[in-house]
Amino acid sequence: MSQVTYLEAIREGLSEEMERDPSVFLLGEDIGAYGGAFKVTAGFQERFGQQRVLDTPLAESAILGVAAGAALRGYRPVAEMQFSDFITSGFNQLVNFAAKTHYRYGEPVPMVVRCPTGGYIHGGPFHSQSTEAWFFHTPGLKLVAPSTPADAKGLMKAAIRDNNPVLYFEHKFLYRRAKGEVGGAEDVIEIGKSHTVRRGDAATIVTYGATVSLSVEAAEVVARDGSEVEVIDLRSLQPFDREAILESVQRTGRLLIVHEDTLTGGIGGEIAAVVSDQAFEYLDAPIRRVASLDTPVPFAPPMEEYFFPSAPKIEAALRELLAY
Amino acid sequence: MSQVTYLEAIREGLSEEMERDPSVFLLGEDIGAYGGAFKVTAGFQERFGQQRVLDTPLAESAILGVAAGAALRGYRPVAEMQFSDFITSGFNQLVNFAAKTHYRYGEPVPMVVRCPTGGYIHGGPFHSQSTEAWFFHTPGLKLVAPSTPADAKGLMKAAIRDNNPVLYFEHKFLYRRAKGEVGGAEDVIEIGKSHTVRRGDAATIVTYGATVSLSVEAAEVVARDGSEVEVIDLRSLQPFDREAILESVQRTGRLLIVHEDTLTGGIGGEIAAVVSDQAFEYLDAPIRRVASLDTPVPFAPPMEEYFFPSAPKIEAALRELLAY
Amino acid sequence: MTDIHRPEELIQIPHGLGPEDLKKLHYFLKLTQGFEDRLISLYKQGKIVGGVYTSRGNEAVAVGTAFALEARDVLCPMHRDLGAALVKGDPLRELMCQFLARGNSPTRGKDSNLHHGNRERNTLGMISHLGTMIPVTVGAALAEKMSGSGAVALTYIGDGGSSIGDFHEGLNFAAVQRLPFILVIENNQYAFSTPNHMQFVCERLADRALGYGIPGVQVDGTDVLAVYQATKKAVERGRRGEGPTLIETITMRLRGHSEADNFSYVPKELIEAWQAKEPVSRFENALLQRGVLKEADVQAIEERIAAELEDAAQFALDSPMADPEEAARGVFAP
Amino acid sequence: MTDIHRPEELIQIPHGLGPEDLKKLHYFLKLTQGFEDRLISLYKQGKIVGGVYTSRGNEAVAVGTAFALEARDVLCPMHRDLGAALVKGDPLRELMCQFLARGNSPTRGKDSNLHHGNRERNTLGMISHLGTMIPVTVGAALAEKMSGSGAVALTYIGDGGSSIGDFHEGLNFAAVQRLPFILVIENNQYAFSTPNHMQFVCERLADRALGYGIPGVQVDGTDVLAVYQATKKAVERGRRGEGPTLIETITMRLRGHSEADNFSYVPKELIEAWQAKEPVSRFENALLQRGVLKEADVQAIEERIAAELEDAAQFALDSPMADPEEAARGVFAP
Ligand SMILES: Cc1ncc(C[n+]2csc(CCOP(=O)(O)OP(=O)(O)O)c2C)c(N)n1
Ligand SMILES: Cc1ncc(C[n+]2csc(CCOP(=O)(O)OP(=O)(O)O)c2C)c(N)n1
Ligand SMILES: [Mg+2]
Ligand SMILES: [Mg+2]
Repeated sequence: MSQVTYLEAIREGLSEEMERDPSVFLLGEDIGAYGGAFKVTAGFQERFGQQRVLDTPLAESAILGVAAGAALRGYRPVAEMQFSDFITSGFNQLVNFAAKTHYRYGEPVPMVVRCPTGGYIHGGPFHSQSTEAWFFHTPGLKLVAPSTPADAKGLMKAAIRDNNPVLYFEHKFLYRRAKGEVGGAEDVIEIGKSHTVRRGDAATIVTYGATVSLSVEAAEVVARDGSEVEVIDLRSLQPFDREAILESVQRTGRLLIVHEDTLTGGIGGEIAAVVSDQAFEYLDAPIRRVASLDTPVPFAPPMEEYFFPSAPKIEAALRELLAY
Repeated sequence: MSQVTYLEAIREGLSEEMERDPSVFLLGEDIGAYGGAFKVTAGFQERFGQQRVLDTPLAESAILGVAAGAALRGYRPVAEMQFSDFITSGFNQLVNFAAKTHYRYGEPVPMVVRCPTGGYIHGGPFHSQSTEAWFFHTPGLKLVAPSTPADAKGLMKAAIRDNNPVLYFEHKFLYRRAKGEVGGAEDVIEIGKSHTVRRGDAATIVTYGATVSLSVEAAEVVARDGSEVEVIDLRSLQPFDREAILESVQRTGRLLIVHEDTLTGGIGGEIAAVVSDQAFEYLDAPIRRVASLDTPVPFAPPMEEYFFPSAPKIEAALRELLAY
Repeated sequence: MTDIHRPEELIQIPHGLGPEDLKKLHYFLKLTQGFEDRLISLYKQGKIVGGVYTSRGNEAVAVGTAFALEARDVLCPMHRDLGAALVKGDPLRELMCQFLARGNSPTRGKDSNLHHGNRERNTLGMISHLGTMIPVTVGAALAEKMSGSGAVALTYIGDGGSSIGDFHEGLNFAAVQRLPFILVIENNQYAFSTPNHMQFVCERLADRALGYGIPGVQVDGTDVLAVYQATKKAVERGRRGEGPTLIETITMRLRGHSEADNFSYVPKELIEAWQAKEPVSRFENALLQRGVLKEADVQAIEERIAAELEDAAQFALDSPMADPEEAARGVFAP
Repeated sequence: MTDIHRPEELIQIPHGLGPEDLKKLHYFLKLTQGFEDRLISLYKQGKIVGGVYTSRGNEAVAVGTAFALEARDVLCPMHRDLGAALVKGDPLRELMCQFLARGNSPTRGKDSNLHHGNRERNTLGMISHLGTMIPVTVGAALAEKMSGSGAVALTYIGDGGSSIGDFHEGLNFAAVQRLPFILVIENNQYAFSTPNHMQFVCERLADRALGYGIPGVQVDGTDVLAVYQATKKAVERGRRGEGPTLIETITMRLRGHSEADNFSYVPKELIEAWQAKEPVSRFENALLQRGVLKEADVQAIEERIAAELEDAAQFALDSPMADPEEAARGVFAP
């Protein structure tokens, strides 16, 4: 198979599903003729027509509410947020309507919300945010966050085929930097299953998104000194793969959670809580977390670098954990 | 001092601060002539005039944005959400404007958002939600959640006098049920300080809001069998009192976190993570949590009861924890 | 629109509506009223948990709009639109179970009031957050347009709800996409305790249509036939693919916001003035005057409705609540 | 408003503006243009991190509106309103440091572009989320009304931003409270790649004012004096306590959405048609025709501006970035 970028993988996932299922359609700002702010849907309107690649007014609440309404009526909309930051302008539609409808009266709302997420791109406070934790805490929503082209494609298929609202966090930093092979038309990656990208028994790193490669990088540096660290890429955040995390920690006895999102109230807290409850006897050291500072995302590069997790920061935390 | 209800205590806190500081004003839906859906501001408009007790159109984003704008211009607005559930309709104003402005250009946004919160009142999915965790994860916001009349009054004063956006979670179930003495005009309760409502060395319960009394109830039942359980009422959620929690857990070696909010991604996860990191050596048992189910809040009483934490559920978890 | 101060004014019977239609409309108006009488008494007996919001004053809007729809059309009733749910075919037993939060209700007791939807009946289930259902119903209209079903989608918003952002985003989206969407404003003078002059200062909410490039009409919300006609016109426009319509219905909320509200903030004279145009009796009198109905018919209808409601209420009261464990089920679709 | 297809049409000089005022306006228009030329070249040299959004085509709107305000008035410039920030008194060095994210910028490098505010200058700092600043600026107007300062508050929104809920909620709130608030729509035909016909289908965005019961005017956004006059009128209305005004300015975005956008989606003919009305040269020519300025004056002004910008750019380039640790500070006010 040929190497494609993470962005091309998303595009493949979208187009193959649109070919397969006529009920799938896209809506969002500037996604049609322009192909989207990041060109993910470039060429889609020519190929699938204006009706299935709908350019919308600048109105996130309308985009998300319209998607939910169309989903209730049998379609499978994929709504694009131009940046995941802007999802806050339509927040209510997701957390109160889309998330609660099946529970309330048993009808499915199969919709996908594409959220170009994260930083490391000098985007500043309003174009770099990680917005997953708000939705992680909202029962009724599923969340995926691929870190490789293969997962990006396979999870897009899973998200579109799922009968629930799925937030798809595609990382802007990875769009053109992550490259790799991808699966075929029916290679669907099950939502809820993690991927162990590195094996080891000295400690476990649980992470997702852009910090997966940074974690592997740190693990490899540490490996030179003989400690093999396991790195688990969650891929799915809601539901997340408790079994894989617990199995690994029971082997390693040490857990480091790494995420790009800010520390306090982030997903790492929940993972730490689950492990300290269910793998208590196996822990040989405190559970540690590496995450962003509890501040907005600063703009200037030196501050941005100081704000986000980095391989050296992860390495330092790992060494401390291993030395404990 | 005389006994007042939790609701009267909130009213006292508001009126005394309005007397003290002319820059304080209130805005919200039906808060004027009607006195608010829960009558918290009954009589305020007659007393302070229409300008300082502003009835607004039905528009949460406008209410919150207007409050932030007035705060930037030197006022101290107290905005009322008719139910904390409706804060989602103005979510963006809080998390992106109010929360990030001081960090961005150094000007304070002193505003209070009153959030009548929580369940146990047969309110169903849209009038019973606990919405604090979303904001707990948003740097730049402070959160308080009083459980007694004294705290309700003292924290209202602290919230109004604070130079930052403060979300004030007033529990609907406690409005007329919680009674007690309250402090005077200058009894301000520092934001960030917890209150240990029950002393004990067998285990620590960390909780807040409506589950404080349920936790004490459970602790007292357990005490009959000789185990004295410490109960810490956080009162402030952001910042929360790490020192008090760690000091207690270091003594008791056992931690049970109790909150009414749904389990996954709730504030309890963060507390568990902090303790398992910083008090690891002191833990004699896994950290346990009692919280609501990971579902929307069901309406019918039998399901509602099954959904929310209760004294018996807390007692059962405590006994398991003590027996560990 | 008709002058609200001329209640004696006769209701005009539009072409295309035969006596049977008129009797149906009358039946649904009476049924709405009777159902809510029953709800109020159940509420007073403490048999209903949570709040009861009646549609007193809004019956003609709910019934008249829904009556202009076909089965294939999508409808999202809001909290004053029991009559619309009835016209659209929600069975009385189901509705009664829903209000009593029974385990066999459409929401299995997980939600209450009119918060349920049904794919077969082409209804959408509202949430409490006002405005939310406008974009959602616009989405349904988009689906009907894409599928070429020829169906339209209709929902409601109050004078109060008209202030929220989703009103603007939803209407504009529907207008730009020329969707078969109808938004009915139920202007009943108050939003909870908030009078219109504190909610908006434009002359007519219908004028907001101009800002979206769509037709905006104002109609007497106490005249079920006027409401029906205005809606019918909007439906036909939608079916022709000409886009959405905004209909502002003018009426008065004749009871409290909920049964817990004594609405002492509403001037008594105002209530009295509007009582003269109480929509159900107004239509009934018109039909009696025109001889479409006789006193005896009215009595017969009332007896029929009483029996139907008795059956529904008993059925609901005899129905069990859901198992507590049901609370943990159904968050996600399989 | 003036017909955009008659660029030759003469600009009318309103009463109350003397030659000095006209020269000031001309200076600020040229300064805006010069500043952005500088930004573009710094961007091309890779000296600017993040995106650069110029106001090409919007200069007259930014400058003309801000010029109608007094120092006490509150202004919230948006992303096409560099000219407004300049008129309101933001020093060139400060602005240049802000665009270059230096540690001594108003946001200490924590944010960029025009995302800064200043209490002394009565400016509010925008966020990226469009619409958000409308309710916020309405809140500032409420504060001025409460304090009786007599000041007004003004902000902007684009043709695209006009579709978002906060546009509706903010304007309605201001109208109901009769606040001294002015909302200026910068209708420059495109929202990023989205043309107006896919954003709204009403004839004039200014007509939305009717739905709020406030005046709505449309003005040629390429004519700085027309913009000034319309704003002046709205300011006076606000000071008299008569409430808000909606002003729709019609112009054209003459460059890409950002410098990263080649705007190939815009028909070349459209750009050319509007180039004939390019706001800065249009005003300059008018002043030359009327003899308010001579060619020599223009040259002198250009030299002065070049020097000022050179100083500002050098100052900014020589200014250090903030310490990384600064990232951890200032989340909360003391
Ligand atoms: C977004 C939102 N804010 C507040 C509320 C609380 N609330 C419920 S009904 C109501 C008044 C609604 O008035 P209106 O829209 O005129 O409808 P009516 O009840 O008069 O028919 C309010 C404020 C809500 N349901 N949703
Ligand atoms: C709520 C929100 N959604 C999306 C965006 C992304 N975005 C930034 S500028 C822009 C286009 C704005 O167009 P317009 O309002 O017409 O202003 P212009 O740039 O044309 O002056 C978009 C979609 C945003 N900033 N805010
Ligand atoms: Mg109303
Ligand atoms: Mg534009």
